[in-house]
Amino acid sequence: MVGWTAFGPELYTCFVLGGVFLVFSLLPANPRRDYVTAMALAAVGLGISIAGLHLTGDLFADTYHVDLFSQIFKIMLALGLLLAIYLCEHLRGIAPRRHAETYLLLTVCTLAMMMMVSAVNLLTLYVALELSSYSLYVLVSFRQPRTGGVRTAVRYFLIGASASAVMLFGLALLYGSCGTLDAATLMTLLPAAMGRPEVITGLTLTLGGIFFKLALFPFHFWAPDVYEGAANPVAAYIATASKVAAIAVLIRLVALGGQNVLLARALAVIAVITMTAGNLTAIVQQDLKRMLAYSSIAQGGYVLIGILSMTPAGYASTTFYALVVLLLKFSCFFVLVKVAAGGRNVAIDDLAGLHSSSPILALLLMMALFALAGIPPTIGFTGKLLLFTAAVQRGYFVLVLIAMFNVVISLYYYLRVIHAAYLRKPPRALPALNLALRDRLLAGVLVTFTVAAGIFPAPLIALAEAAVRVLG
Amino acid sequence: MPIAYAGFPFLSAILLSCVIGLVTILFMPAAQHRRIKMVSAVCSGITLVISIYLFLAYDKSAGGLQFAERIAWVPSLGISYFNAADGFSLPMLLLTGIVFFTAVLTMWELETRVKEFFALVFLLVAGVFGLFMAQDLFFLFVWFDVSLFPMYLLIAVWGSTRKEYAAMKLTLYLLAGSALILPGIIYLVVKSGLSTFDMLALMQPGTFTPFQQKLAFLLFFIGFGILAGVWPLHTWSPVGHVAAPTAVSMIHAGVLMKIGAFGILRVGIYLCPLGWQYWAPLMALLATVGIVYGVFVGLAQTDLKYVIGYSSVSHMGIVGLGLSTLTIDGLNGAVFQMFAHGVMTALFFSSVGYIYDRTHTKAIAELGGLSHSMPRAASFMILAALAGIGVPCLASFWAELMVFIAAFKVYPLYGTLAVCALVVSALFMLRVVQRTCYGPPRSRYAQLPDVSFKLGIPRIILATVIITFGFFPSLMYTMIQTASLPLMGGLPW
Amino acid sequence: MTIYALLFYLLAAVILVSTAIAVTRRNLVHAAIFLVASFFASALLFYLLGAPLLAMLEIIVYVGAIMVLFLFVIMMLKEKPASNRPAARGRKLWTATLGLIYLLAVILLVFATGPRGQTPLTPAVASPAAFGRYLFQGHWLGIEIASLLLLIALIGVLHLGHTAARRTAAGIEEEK
Amino acid sequence: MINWIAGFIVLLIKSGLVLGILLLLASYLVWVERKLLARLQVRLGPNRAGKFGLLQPIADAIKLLTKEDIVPAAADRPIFLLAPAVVALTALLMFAVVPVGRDLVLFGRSIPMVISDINVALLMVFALSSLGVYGVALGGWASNSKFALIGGIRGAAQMVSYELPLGLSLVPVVMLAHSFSLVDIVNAQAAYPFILVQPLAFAIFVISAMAESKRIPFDLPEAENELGAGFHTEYSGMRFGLFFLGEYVHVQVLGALVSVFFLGGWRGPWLPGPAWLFVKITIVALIMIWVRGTLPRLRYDQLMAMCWKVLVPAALVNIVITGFVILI
Repeated sequence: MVGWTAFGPELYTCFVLGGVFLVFSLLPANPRRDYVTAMALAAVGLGISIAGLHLTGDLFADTYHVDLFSQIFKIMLALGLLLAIYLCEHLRGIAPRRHAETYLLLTVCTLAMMMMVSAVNLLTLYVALELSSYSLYVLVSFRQPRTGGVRTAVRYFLIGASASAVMLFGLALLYGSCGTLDAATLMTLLPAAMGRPEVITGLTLTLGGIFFKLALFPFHFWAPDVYEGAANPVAAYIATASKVAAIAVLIRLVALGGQNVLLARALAVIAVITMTAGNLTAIVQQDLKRMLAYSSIAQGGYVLIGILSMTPAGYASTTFYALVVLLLKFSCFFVLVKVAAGGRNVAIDDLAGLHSSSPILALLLMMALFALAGIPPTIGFTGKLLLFTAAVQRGYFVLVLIAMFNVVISLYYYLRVIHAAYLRKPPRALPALNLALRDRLLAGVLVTFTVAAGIFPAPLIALAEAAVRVLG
Repeated sequence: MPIAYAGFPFLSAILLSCVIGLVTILFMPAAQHRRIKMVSAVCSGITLVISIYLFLAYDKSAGGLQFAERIAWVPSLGISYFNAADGFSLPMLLLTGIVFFTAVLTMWELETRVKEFFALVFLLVAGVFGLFMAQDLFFLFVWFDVSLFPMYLLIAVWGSTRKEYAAMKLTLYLLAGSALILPGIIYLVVKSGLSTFDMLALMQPGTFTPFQQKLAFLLFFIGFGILAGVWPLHTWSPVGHVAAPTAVSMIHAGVLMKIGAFGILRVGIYLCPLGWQYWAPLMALLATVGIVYGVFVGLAQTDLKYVIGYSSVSHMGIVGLGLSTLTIDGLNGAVFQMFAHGVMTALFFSSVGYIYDRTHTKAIAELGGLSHSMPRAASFMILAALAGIGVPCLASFWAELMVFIAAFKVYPLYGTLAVCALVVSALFMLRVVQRTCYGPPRSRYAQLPDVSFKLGIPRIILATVIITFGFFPSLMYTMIQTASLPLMGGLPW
Repeated sequence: MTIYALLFYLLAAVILVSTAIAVTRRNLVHAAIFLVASFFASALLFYLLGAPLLAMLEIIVYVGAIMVLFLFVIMMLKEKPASNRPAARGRKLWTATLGLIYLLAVILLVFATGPRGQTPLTPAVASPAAFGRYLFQGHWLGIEIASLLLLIALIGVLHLGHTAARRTAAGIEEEK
Repeated sequence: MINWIAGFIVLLIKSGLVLGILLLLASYLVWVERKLLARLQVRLGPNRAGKFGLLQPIADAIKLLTKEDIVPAAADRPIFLLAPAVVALTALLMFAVVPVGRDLVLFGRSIPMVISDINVALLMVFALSSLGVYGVALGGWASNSKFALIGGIRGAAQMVSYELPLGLSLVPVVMLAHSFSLVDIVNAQAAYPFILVQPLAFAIFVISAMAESKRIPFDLPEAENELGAGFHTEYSGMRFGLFFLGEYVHVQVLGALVSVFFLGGWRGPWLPGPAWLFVKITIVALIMIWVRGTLPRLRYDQLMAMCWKVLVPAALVNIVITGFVILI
């Protein structure tokens, strides 16, 4: 059956990955076995997702749409899962007997996100969103010491629950005024109906649930606490794959409304507040993960700029930027996990002397941060250029100016990190970090890719443009 | 504008030479200082040789863009790798080659983190070269940022006085500049409706409305102006000069600040001539204030490097004044001044750097009588100071002369003020020279070695260049003329 | 006003009032009971709108299961006498502002949309079979996802419960 | 309009009849239980009031009604007063959907022999039975006494847990009958009662139903050896009577439900419908009394383990098998 082939990556993730770890979680704990299996299976999963790039089809009574757009995001998600699992090698923040469950939850979360990017019925989308959120709540609560993890998870859950309540209310309004939650039908109905207040309120509130995932104002408060309170690989996963999925959904939802000025204005306001608040607060952070969290918030603001252009170019640039966020945030967390002794959190000052203890990590960190700040010739710059070009094409020149000044602010705290890594003397001489060859290799690949994709972005851009063409 | 495509990609060869140097150094063991320096010298030498060759090989009678090379890069966005050189960029390329080569030689004695130092310098210079030859806005901006970022580490790691503060301030200031330039570029590209970053295509008259030109020019003027040290956005510059290690100061003051002025010229003036015309009075005002301010603040300084730093502000003011006159003479003078000031200031910093390395002080009050203990070092410094004053038969004399002639025609008041300020600057430069090089010899400096032959090479090269172009200004003048005449002739007013 | 409209507004009023009482009670059990009343009225509202199945499910799931568990927990925790200290003023202000904004928005929405929504919801008596067919044919992916969601929630609850059990055990040992 | 009024009158009559019979039966069920238990324990049981003690229920009622109604000082008064009513009310209301016989034709008008035939009747039974929890839990809590509270908590946990197998065991029945309506379910058993095809579901249902009714061996909420009288320790007079009444009405309702779901309801040869139903209810009730007299009380963890580890999985397996068979 053709239909089931199109569902291949999800089926694999669900039954093979999920099934194996469901079984493992019932067996006695064996972290090594779990890690190796997870790596192998996730790598195969990535392969399957890549193989499924050109699948298309409508499944499940047209609530599920497989197209190039969704498949590209699924590849990114599979990659995010693989990378997040890669970081779990020692996984000291989580008790050994929870490791299998950790992989299970990561897998289920990825599965949920894959469904999010393909779901074209808003109800399915909502349930998938909830599934991914709940997996993350539980993952966050696994962090040791238990009390800390649980407290963070509860806080995360409370904000998440209110965001999803807001989203549900929005969905109710949309359904009430349009009589359907099917994306294709909404696409024909909404542009004409966008003048009606209940419709625009409904769409905005619906977006609220995504704002939570992407940590945009006013649902951004959770990010720093959760990043800080979650185990490092989990935080990495939240910062990478989770964002990618949220971006995909946001694109799909906003694309529903056609080109609506009112909505664009609302998004513009949110973008400005989000990035300014994120960047300004990041300056005073001492904990690296908190800083990364605020920087993620700010990145969310930039993402919004691309989306609110509401043009194919804007969506394409956002798609491109999703990859940028995925790779760069992962690079930062990769360094963080390797530096963090015993799986604890890392203060910016702890990076002192990184330059001498591990030059390759220091280089990776610097490249990632410069790229996040949008310095050429990195992939981050290309991403920002695309975003801003799309926005200026629609006349949001002032917004771009504000965003650029935010970039300058962000550079200040990125430089603080680089300063710590390259210039600060450690309080006592640090032993050289013994990185495995594969770690060094990965770091090298990441650095190379960051620069190379910045210099030769054409194929990636072409892919992103092809992806959004199917949005219609 | 006529374009002559190159048979051999000389311009890319310059960049490639930098990249090869960078990569080679990155893969060399950090302990092999001497080899790293050798590689640096060879690669920078190649860039110098190519840039000299290009300067001589440029067909002045044909004019226009020559040695062009072009590859489509991201076709969907209209980005192409497009390099070419004209009468404005060739002097800059030559300048960069000279300063780069001499800076590498000047740092021959460096011992700390040698590998990273030269790697970063190569990265920086690659950006500078790239910017001077880029004809595509995208690449121009990329090179612009590439040339800025190594500065942070270069100053923060190898610098001296308040280095971390200076590095952070410099980086943030310059990045704030690029925060204006990038939106400006995007704005122009989008508004042109051509969806191309190709400057030649965007340059066509009538592409932009007057309002668009005014807005974009303002963005470029401020954005690049920060880097060019335009008053009141110059404050990063003296601090940065002082904190930076010698070679970086040389590159920084000698080349990097020129990027700013060159950016205003290449992007602002070429693409937004109406904006240039509109904002010229403001440019003139700021430039004059900069000249006067630089001189008087320089008077009050007690630190040798601060003196040069503020004199740089003043000299870059002259460039700005030249650009703001909207005349051929002004343009010629401005570009000539960029070249002359680059070489002169590089010499100045390298001699001061030598003195600092030996005496471990930059305070004017603590120095004195150096001409007794190290006569060669003192003479390089005196030559640089004289060039800075604008003594005839040295390169900067001609540059300043042309600018002032043009300024007197267009802005008599500003011109007068600037000339008066220059007279004052002559006084204070001479005072500095007198305090440091003459006077009673200090016993504690008596035993210090003079500039050795090896360390003297870069300084001799710089001095030679200053004197050569002082005696034969037409070498430079005719070159610049090939670009400034068509520019002024093709303008819409 | 038809009798249905009358009943509708009556039930709506009951829901509003009982929910309002529920959120203002300091006694948690009382709050829970008023919430139960609110659910009850919602169920009746469903019934009124022609969805008896939903009405029953609302009672079984919300009243019969969820609220009982709430009550169970409240009773187990032996609810401490609520302190009479008023909440921090900042928090009060914040909450009040949000509430006011919401209220204003809703009022605006009500007046802006007019008495009837543009898409008339045709009242239909949905038989359980029809409802089931609609749900499981049109939305079965969503249901599968929801079942996964429950699995995940179960893992989370087990984890949390385990934590609590361990802590109590440790506490008892410490006391010894 | 006439139609409507007539229907309303018929409804009132039906409700009144059912209510009266139920209450009467409840009181005599108490008598039967006391007599039967006594016999099982080789005693006589009540035998002073009237012949064979037949007037004992009336004496008890008078006693309860005239006793002082004590509300403990520390009790939560409104809830304390409300709780017994909830128990009795939910038990009584469940009977509203139980069909007692074939449609009656009176004056050319067909009168269904059920108070209310709604298409989600089965769910309504569950809804009401889940509401019954509140009576127990709140009664226990509102008394503000340790024993009552423990009883209430036990009751809540037990009833919520056993609702699950109770509901799951009925899924096959619904699958077979294609309807939630009890009338339809009874009609579906015209050929044969479901007990023949669903013996496992029957067993699960009966066990869970007994647990729902909190009777021995599942009477932990009121285990007198440990808790005094559990959740109704503090109740006296008619409020206690309401709990008491609720329990016995519940027994009858369960008997009715067992017969409706598995024993063919009012269907049966020779006798009229209501009589068959009465017989079946009586048999179930007698069995429950018999069990009470025979089995010891479970431990609490055994109670829970049986629910979650035995009954629920068994019921799920049963559903799967039934579905499989139906599909084939």
